[in-house]
Amino acid sequence: MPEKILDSFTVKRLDILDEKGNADEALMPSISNEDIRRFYEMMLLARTFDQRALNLQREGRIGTYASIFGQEASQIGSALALERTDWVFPSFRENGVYIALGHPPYKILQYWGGDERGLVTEKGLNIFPVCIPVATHVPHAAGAAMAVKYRGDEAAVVAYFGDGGTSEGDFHEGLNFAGTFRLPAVFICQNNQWAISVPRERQTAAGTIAQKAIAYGIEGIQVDGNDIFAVYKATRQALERAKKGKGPTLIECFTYRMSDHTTADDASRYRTKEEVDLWKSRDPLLRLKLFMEKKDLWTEEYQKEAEAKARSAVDEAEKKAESVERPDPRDMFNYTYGKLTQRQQQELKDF
Amino acid sequence: MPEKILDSFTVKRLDILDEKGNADEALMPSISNEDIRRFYEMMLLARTFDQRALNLQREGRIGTYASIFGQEASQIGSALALERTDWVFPSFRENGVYIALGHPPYKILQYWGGDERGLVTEKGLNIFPVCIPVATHVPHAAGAAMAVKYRGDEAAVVAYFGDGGTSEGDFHEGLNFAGTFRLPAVFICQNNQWAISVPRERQTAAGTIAQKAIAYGIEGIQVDGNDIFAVYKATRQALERAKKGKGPTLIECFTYRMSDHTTADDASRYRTKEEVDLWKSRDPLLRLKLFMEKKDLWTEEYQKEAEAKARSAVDEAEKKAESVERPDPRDMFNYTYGKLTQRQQQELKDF
Amino acid sequence: MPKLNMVQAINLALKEEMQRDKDVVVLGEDVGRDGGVFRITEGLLAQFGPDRVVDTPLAESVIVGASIGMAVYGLKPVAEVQFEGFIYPAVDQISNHASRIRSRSRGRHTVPLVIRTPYGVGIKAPEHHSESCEAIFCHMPGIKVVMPASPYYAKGLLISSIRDPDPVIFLESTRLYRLLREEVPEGEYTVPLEKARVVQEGKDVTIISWGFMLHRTLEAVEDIDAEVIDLMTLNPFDEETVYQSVKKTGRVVIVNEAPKTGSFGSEISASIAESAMLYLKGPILRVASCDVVLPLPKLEDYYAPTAERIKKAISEVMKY
Amino acid sequence: MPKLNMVQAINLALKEEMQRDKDVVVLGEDVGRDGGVFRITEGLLAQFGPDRVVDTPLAESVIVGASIGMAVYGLKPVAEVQFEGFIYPAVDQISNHASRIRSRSRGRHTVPLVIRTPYGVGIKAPEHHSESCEAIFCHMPGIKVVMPASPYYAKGLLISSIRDPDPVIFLESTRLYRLLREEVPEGEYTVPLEKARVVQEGKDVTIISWGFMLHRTLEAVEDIDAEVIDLMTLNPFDEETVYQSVKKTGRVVIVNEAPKTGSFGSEISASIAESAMLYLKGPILRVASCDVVLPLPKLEDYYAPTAERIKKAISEVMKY
Ligand SMILES: Cc1ncc(C[n+]2csc(CCOP(=O)(O)OP(=O)(O)O)c2C)c(N)n1
Ligand SMILES: Cc1ncc(C[n+]2csc(CCOP(=O)(O)OP(=O)(O)O)c2C)c(N)n1
Ligand SMILES: [Mg+2]
Ligand SMILES: [Mg+2]
Repeated sequence: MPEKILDSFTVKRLDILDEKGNADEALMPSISNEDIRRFYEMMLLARTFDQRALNLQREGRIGTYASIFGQEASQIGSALALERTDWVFPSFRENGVYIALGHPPYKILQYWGGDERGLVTEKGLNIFPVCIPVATHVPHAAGAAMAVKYRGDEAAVVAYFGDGGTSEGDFHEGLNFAGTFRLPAVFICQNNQWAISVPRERQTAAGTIAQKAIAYGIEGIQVDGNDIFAVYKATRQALERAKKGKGPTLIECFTYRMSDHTTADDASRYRTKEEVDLWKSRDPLLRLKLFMEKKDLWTEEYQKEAEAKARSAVDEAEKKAESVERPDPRDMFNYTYGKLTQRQQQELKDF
Repeated sequence: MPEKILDSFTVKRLDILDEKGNADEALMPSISNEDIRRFYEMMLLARTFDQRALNLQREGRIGTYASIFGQEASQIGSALALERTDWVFPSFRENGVYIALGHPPYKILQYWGGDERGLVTEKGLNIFPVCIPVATHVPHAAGAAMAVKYRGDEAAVVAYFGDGGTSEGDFHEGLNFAGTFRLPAVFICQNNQWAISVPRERQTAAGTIAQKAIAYGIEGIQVDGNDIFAVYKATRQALERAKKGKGPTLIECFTYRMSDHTTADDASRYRTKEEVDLWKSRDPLLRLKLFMEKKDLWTEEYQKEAEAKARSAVDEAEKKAESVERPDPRDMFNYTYGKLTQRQQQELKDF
Repeated sequence: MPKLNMVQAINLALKEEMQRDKDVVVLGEDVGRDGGVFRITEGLLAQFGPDRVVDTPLAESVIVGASIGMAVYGLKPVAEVQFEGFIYPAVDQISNHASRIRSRSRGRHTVPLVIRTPYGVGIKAPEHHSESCEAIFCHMPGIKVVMPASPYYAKGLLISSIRDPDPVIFLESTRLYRLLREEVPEGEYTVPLEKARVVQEGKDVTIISWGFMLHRTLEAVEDIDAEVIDLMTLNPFDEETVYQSVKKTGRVVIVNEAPKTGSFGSEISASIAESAMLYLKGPILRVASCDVVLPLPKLEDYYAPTAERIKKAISEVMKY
Repeated sequence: MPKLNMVQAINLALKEEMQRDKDVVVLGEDVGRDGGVFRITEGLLAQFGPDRVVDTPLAESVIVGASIGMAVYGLKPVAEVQFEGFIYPAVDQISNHASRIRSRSRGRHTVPLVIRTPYGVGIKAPEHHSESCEAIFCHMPGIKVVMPASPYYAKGLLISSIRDPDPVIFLESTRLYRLLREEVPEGEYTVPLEKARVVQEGKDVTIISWGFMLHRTLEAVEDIDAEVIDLMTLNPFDEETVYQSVKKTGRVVIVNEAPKTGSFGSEISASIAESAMLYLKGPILRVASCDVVLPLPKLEDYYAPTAERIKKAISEVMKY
């Protein structure tokens, strides 16, 4: 190769907790035992919620639903790394993030039941409404990060999206914008290996999603997305960098979508049982449980208690979601603009 | 750095002919003396045409015009590497490419004079119409390359765009598509350091445009864009790779826009004379002239003859462009659809 | 003759056209292995292989943009956009390119492209899955817009669209996909573009509609001597058929699923007000969705025209 | 009072609003150092610095998308899209997000955003530099569309747009930028959105127009007792003012620069045909651009409405 080398790059990967529950102590972030239990219980809650939501959909009590089964570590590990001042821009698959940040689970059911009010977060909880058009919220996150910087606020902005989302123009424009202005943003790609029926390798010829950071002159890293410690650590580091003015980071959480794409999908049409089984052994909850067991943080009894707690939270969410009064049809008029237009007044009159 | 390294990449740069006219013989592509003269004469023709077009604009005889001054090596070097079966997708600044490929210069004037017919290439010359919306033709090139592959044709597809164009979503989507399907496409970015008033460094935090190839898992290279040999060689290699099924290449031609952005622009508002002067010394024609002089391919007399030839070709183009009869207003109806609609028939009646 | 639903009819049209002409290729998100999220392309991958039934990366602008490149090169791509709510990223390619290349190249290049996409309310899908934004594309000279209302017409219109030398946006109501079955001949037949059809003759009022709303209209007119027109091709639309009917009945109701302001119903109304005004007995009424942000499923039923609302408009115009 | 052209009036509005409210920031391609390709933002960078006058990368979707994020965070961004022909990549952000966030969050989040962009024919610019596609945005509930016709109104409407809590598309005719000067007060004044103005009263015919076409209209009505309405805000438009005038004159001509089919003129016509039909003496005529692909400058003059074509339409309706 006779040409000059202008620059060189590497793509890094972070693994801390392996499938057998062994953690690399050198890499382990400092997390109290209490927090480790919190991580575990939150993943359990997310999974319990998710299974319930799938059931409710099957019974026709909510609409189409996108499961997070298998992605709990990616969602909970990253969400629990955030601070209250940070802003979050989710895609449609961040139910675990919502739960971890304290959005009441009944509202999540309300949203998937077809009611906008489920998206309304309490004041001080800055989660942008669910984004269904893939990757279109990445520019919003870049813009919010620009506002954070402009105001000089102590905050960072986090956007979540999938491997498929990285093919969209908005992913590119958003990351390039954030890179150009060194914005305090963290872009978390949950590479769950599939975009509906399209496998990761058919989404892009790049070997990793993380290397796409190179195109924007920003930090990029791949982490084991089923390893909650790795996800947590990478997110903390990225948030720190963001808040110190060191610019954005792209984190690829290498994980797997254990469920169908949504309840409207049938994944058996396009992927093998062997593949799914392989990933079952990499389960994020299982490996944290094994780790905790070794550390004497886990007992059968503890498990039962934790499950009961999760179940009762989800029971309550379900009950509450179903008891919410139906939305007022006039709300669709009331919230289109700040005030009703001449025409809307007429339409309401004829309503 | 405790994390594992998953992969590593380099960004290469190709320089062959330096500013003093010295060529690196080890890197020099095999080009006959005749061809070297052809390269030079074509650049001279392109520059002569360009200066004339600027004059015609000043005199109000054509409309807004985008100059190629300074980018002749990038345009001529790459265009002359193409074969007749290849397809070309230009942006709005590829007048040199058009000329090198044999599109009659009068038609280029006709187009910039506001007449669609200037875009009509002869059968067998496959240049897609000028693309003004930045980077939107990159997907077209990807699609044409997919058609080439589907048909099994012996051809490649080349798209030209600027450094600014790499920020657009369509650049990203097009390159990712081409990479995913390993399409026979070559993407030539003329990084002329400016997108109107925005300097390259404010367009992206990436150190080079070439490294953006890494995001798509495709080949990328930076070449000295004022070095016609380097441009030619890199384009040949990329075309070969494309035709051998080895997938697309992104070539960054590192060059400079010596003129204003277009005749509607005043570059002195946003850049320094020093910068322009620095690039003057890197002139692509000058260095080829010096090279040819050393090889006894250039004399004062030769220069005069070449200039005279170029001038007369441009004179002829100007005359022809001005003698073309005005377009028929009905053409705007005739070419909107394959046949007139009911409404258009009515509108034509009232015309 | 087999009775097919719209999914099957469209699938059949694609299959037959692909058999007939190897330049016809299908591309889009999940159209291959998965057979499309509505199974419209089911079986095509197995029959025609991955070079002709292409699962693309998730990127609508390049799906349409690449299709333009393919079409100019000589193929006849049929691109699928997964839902009409996701076509907006491709609006630039449609408006600035697909529509203009014939004109900009004075016929040297053409874009024989079909973009299929499901639209509309009725299946209580998540947000952005129920759009009906056809009006936007009807305002782009160079683009044709086709909206079939039943399996038979869907097949015939799709075949015509594929064979048309210009770009066609082909909009399929998700609600209609499996709502009704109809006799659909196997083998080649076409339904011409740019022609409306009189679904039922009548003399009291002309009702113009298309797609799913045609069925709401038909529900609404059971007791009325209404002339019902299925527009089928919206742009360019069949002015003659519309005006003839209006001249006969003197009363007009237009029903469309889009929010009223700026909808294509407004164009039809304005065209009538311009060209057949003197035959009108009363106002031209539009029944459309409310001028509000498309609600989530819980309020969906309040948003779009119902048979009741159509009936109300009819009784209103019948006063004149 | 200083006489300003529209460039200066808009510049002044931006300057004053930025002085008044530090949440107002300007972003777009070449808006900083270069002061915008039409010099609309001239001097702002020097006065307010690069954090408030932001030269962005060349990418319209993120210009609008990032502005949405900024607006939701609490700023009041004024984004510039360099020409309306380049707004299409941002249509997705406008339609799927800017317009819907208030509704989707039930008022928890709002998008106080202005998108300014130059539109229209008249300066013989290259391709894609002469669009007039306002109709597309008028079909997006949640979006407001404003099109000023003179310097005074441009300033007052822009200030109102910046202060409006909802997203506004603010369309500036390139032809008008330097065509006329008008007295424009310094300091704060607003022209309310959603209100049309009667530019000249008359009793024979109502002519409704906006932007540059208002001036062609005014040329055309010199010898006629016409009531001329400048719509100013297209969506939501001032139905009351329009219907009142129609009820008075009984005759209507609508003039707009977009190609006729699906243009916003069609909406106005349809609204009148629905709500004021009984007052009409004859057809509602639309004078619009031809339904063709926007031609290059050599044919531009044949494309858009001229005073002659407007006059012809007026004499046509005056027959009734
Ligand atoms: C712009 C757009 N195009 C298409 C869709 C339909 N769609 C919904 S999710 C999805 C796949 C997303 O894949 P990925 O980004 O990997 O996220 P995942 O679903 O795996 O979490 C598709 C195609 C959409 N929602 N938005
Ligand atoms: C989508 C789009 N946005 C904006 C413009 C206006 N514009 C024309 S050229 C240009 C800069 C292009 O810069 P670059 O891509 O570097 O190409 P160069 O002009 O330097 O050749 C801009 C902003 C456009 N033509 N298209
Ligand atoms: Mg995925
Ligand atoms: Mg440039």
